[in-house]
Amino acid sequence: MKEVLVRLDRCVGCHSCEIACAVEHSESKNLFGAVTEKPVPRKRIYVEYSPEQMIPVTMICHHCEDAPCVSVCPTGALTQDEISRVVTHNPDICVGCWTCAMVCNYGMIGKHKERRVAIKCDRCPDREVPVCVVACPTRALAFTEVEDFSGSIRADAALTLARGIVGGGTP
Amino acid sequence: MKKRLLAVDEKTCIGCRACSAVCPVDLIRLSDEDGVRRIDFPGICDEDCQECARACPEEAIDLVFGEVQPEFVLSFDLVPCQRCGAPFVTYGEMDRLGKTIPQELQTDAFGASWITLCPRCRRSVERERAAKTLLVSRRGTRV
Amino acid sequence: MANESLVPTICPYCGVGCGFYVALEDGQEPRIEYMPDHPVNEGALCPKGNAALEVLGHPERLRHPLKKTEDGWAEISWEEALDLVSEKLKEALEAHGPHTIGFLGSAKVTNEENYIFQKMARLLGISNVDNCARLCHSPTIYGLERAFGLVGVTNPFPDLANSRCILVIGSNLAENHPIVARWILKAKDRGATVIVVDPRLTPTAWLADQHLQIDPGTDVALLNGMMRVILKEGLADTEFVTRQTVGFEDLVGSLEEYTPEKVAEIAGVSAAGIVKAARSYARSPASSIVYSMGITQHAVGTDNVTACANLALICGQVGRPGAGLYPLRGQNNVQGACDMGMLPDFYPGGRRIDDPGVVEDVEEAWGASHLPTAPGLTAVEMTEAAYDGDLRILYVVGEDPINSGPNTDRAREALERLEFMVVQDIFMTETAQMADLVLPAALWAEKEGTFTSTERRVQRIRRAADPPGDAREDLWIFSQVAERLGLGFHYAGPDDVLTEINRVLPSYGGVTRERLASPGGLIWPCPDPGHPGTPILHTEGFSTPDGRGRIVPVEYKPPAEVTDQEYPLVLTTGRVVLHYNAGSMTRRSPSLAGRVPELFVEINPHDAKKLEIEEGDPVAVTTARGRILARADLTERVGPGVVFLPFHFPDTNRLTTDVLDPVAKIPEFKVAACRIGRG
Amino acid sequence: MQDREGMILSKAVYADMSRCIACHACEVACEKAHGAAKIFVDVVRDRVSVPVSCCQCEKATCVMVCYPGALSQDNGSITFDSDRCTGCDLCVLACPFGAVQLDTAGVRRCDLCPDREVPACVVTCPSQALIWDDVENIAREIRKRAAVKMGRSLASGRVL
Repeated sequence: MKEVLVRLDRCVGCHSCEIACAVEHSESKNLFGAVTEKPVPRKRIYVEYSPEQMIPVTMICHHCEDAPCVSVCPTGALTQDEISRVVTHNPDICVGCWTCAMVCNYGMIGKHKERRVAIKCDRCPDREVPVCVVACPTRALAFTEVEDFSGSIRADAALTLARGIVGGGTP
Repeated sequence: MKKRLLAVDEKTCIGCRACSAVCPVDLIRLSDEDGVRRIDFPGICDEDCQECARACPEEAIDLVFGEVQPEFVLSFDLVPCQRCGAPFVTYGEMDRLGKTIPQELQTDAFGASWITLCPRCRRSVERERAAKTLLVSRRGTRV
Repeated sequence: MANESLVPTICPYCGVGCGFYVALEDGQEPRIEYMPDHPVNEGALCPKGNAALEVLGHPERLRHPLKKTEDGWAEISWEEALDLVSEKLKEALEAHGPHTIGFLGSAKVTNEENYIFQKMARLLGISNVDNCARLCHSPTIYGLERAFGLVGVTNPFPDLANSRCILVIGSNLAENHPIVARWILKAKDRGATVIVVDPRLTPTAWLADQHLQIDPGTDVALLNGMMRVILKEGLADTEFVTRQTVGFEDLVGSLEEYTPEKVAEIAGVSAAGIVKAARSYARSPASSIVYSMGITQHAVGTDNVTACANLALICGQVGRPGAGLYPLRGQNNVQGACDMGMLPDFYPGGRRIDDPGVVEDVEEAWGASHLPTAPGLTAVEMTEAAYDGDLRILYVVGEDPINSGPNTDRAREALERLEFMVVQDIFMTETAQMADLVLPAALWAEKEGTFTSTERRVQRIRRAADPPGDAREDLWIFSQVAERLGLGFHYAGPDDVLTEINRVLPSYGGVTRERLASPGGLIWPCPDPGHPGTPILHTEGFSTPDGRGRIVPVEYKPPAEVTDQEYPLVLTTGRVVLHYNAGSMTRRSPSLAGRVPELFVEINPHDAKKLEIEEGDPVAVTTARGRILARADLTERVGPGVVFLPFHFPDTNRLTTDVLDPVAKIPEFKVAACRIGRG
Repeated sequence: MQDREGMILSKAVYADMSRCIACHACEVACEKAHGAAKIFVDVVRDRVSVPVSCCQCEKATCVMVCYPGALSQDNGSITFDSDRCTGCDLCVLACPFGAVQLDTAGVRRCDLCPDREVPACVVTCPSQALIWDDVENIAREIRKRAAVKMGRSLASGRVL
């Protein structure tokens, strides 16, 4: 199963993913239309900044296995697809108790301010590749199998090591 | 000799606590014992009030003038909690809740219905589910 | 709110010293208002703090002096009661000498009251003075005195947030000092590693990155094992060791056999866990050790404390922000009671009684002569002496030795042999029941004075209510007794006493009433009125004569009582968050007692299955000293082979052993061999 | 209270379970302030403590069933008018979390301590496990903490 995975070392904090996400979830589906829309389109991906290491950190919904947000939802507004593991939210039966937001370790449950219901990543059901991944200019976001992802990290690490040897220094 | 009396429609009464809770002189008494709720209504009511009739969600109570009647009791079987088995709600109340709260809000993503659990079990279930991730991470700390 | 006044005060329960206000409103019950600008608790309070006012005006409060007669308790006048106390003291002094009298002070009354009480004793030549610190932190007194030259928490609680590694050993602070958990969590927010060493899976262990679930009584082995790892891996702070300590070479030799594998076998934890914990502690830029009665209440209590100090010393983890040693004291004024000299071997200011220079100083300060120059009996020894008939009179203030001491059946027998016992308290405790005379005292909210929290923080309490009936402040009672004994105490009130304390105790020199007005008070040493106080100790070397810390090697010794076929389980004791010590206050607070109403015993489900015990069953717990009944609580909080009893209910200490630590004379409350059967 | 965009914030008392130490201080503080506790702390499998209290649901089921109109909701915030309450028990049975209680004094439900700036349970919580804020702010805080943690692992672990 393909996942959205983050290469933190590649993220430059440009916020492209956030904008693309909000536009994708707007009525007009284009940036110029989206900014004037009411309700204001909301993003479901967040670029945070970690002051400790002074780096941007892209926070995405991991669509966890046996997702805690799904299991605490008393009304079944959050459901998880058994095969793809994608967690989706049905705003019509959300009572806004915010229990899901409290159990999410990554803070990925947002609030639709006008409707006062939860809002979260749906992994772009209309697209083959989620829009945040498409929008990322530095390939910090990848839509890939976990194994392939690790492989790409290994390859990069090997390259760095090799450069160190060729350059005569330690990596 | 005509007196003011309570006329209660047994068919519409759901056995909730409203009338007994609002009666200013405690003439209507309610008890839950052995899985049965008993509501004791008085034979006469001389009080100049309409509280019970006004409070009744089903408008099952009327205050009428009539011949003195003996006290009477309405009994309701209580529904047991699906988890702990403790009786906690009358079938009438359950019915009213089921109709008032939209059907789709009554079950979670796995089809379990919180409405059939007693309040204490609802808290326990919610706790267990909320604690899940932390339980896993704390298991790993022991060496 | 109209006509509301807020009286700032300090919580009367544990030693953390949280501040809050007593809100007084016309025609209303006094209630608690939070104090967000207090530096330690930031407004927060644990459940006991929230319920602190429930004992105020409690119907069972003692209201009149009571004398035991053949027909039961008789209410008598203060005049009569005070005359009786002084006559009995005079008689015994003349007929048998001061060594037949014991004074048991209280870690719950103010500094001023403890000061006056011990001064009265010493002026009468009595050196048998002690307080309940004996039963909780006496090993800290002897251990840290030797290691650092000064007894007390080295850093303030808010400084815990600066630690990068916190080793909590033998302390269930989340339940017993919940506010300390606040600061540990703040450290965790900043990336600190938390290691908890405890035989039980306590709420404190929930906060741990690493929980070492050791077998009760194996702390020295574990700490030695950690030190060996640190030395072998070159993680010791050699620069600090050479500059600031003595005794390092002896330690190196003594650790050789404490290999991780051997320690793992002794303590019942993994060798890898020991190595990991040692590395975390030694490598972090600032590490703290937090310990409590799990370390001290052992026959090797002083060794345990010394091992903790050794670990801190070899890693140089003391005397800096975020690096310190926190012995968490259990009672609101236990630090103060010890500072004031309510100990058999120390004069006020932690100065040894057998040092002729000290005695001279005190004699000069008090204008007295012939003060005791030799240590008297400790609390548990006083009970022993009473048993043997050597102690005739006991004056007990705010203590319940029958419930809080070990092996209480024997203690009860001992106290019965006393000629005369006077108990001064707020409730009719089990001990008071046995007294000849009971004096009703005012509690903390009904008087003025100062408490010294475990941080060495001196804070003021203020009067917010009147004592019930004839109950009076302890200070007034002591002064009246002293007056009758011709000691000439003419103190107008607590402020007068504090002025004398400022003069007599060097470290309290600048702790004046005026300076204690703001929340947070002052942290001693504070030698003069211009001194800001000393939140962090040992920044410029230690308080020993040569300024160097003492590293003293200690060897692991198994607990005094080991399991056998008759008593196959290890019994350990401790507290629960909703109760406090012997429970005379919390068992009378409805909102606390309602949540934990009765004695329970924690048993591992694995053991319970073998014993065919089910949740909630009444079971009998038996040790060589007695048999009690408790409700079974099947839980994984205790490991297999270990059972736990809280000591807030009268029965628990009927089971504990009275084997003492040879130095500190603390009983081994934390380990006993027991068996469990159906009740 | 409103946020920058003029949206009404819905503050409620939320719990960070990872900080809760099962001390019951919130229960006792609530009991002292209201006569009976409206927050319930209990331990799950000896390892995690979870406080349960009213979530102030945005579309609350307790309000749906309250026929005399004692409970009402406007823009998310719930108000309770005890004069209208009949004590029928239906709101207790309608709460998915079992956070509403009924006793002799009437319905017991968190009123967020209207006389105080911050609810008593939140002020008193020793371990700062209870939070009084809008969910958006809390989620942001959780994200920030998680980001720092991820940053730490990146800084410590990788050759990249």
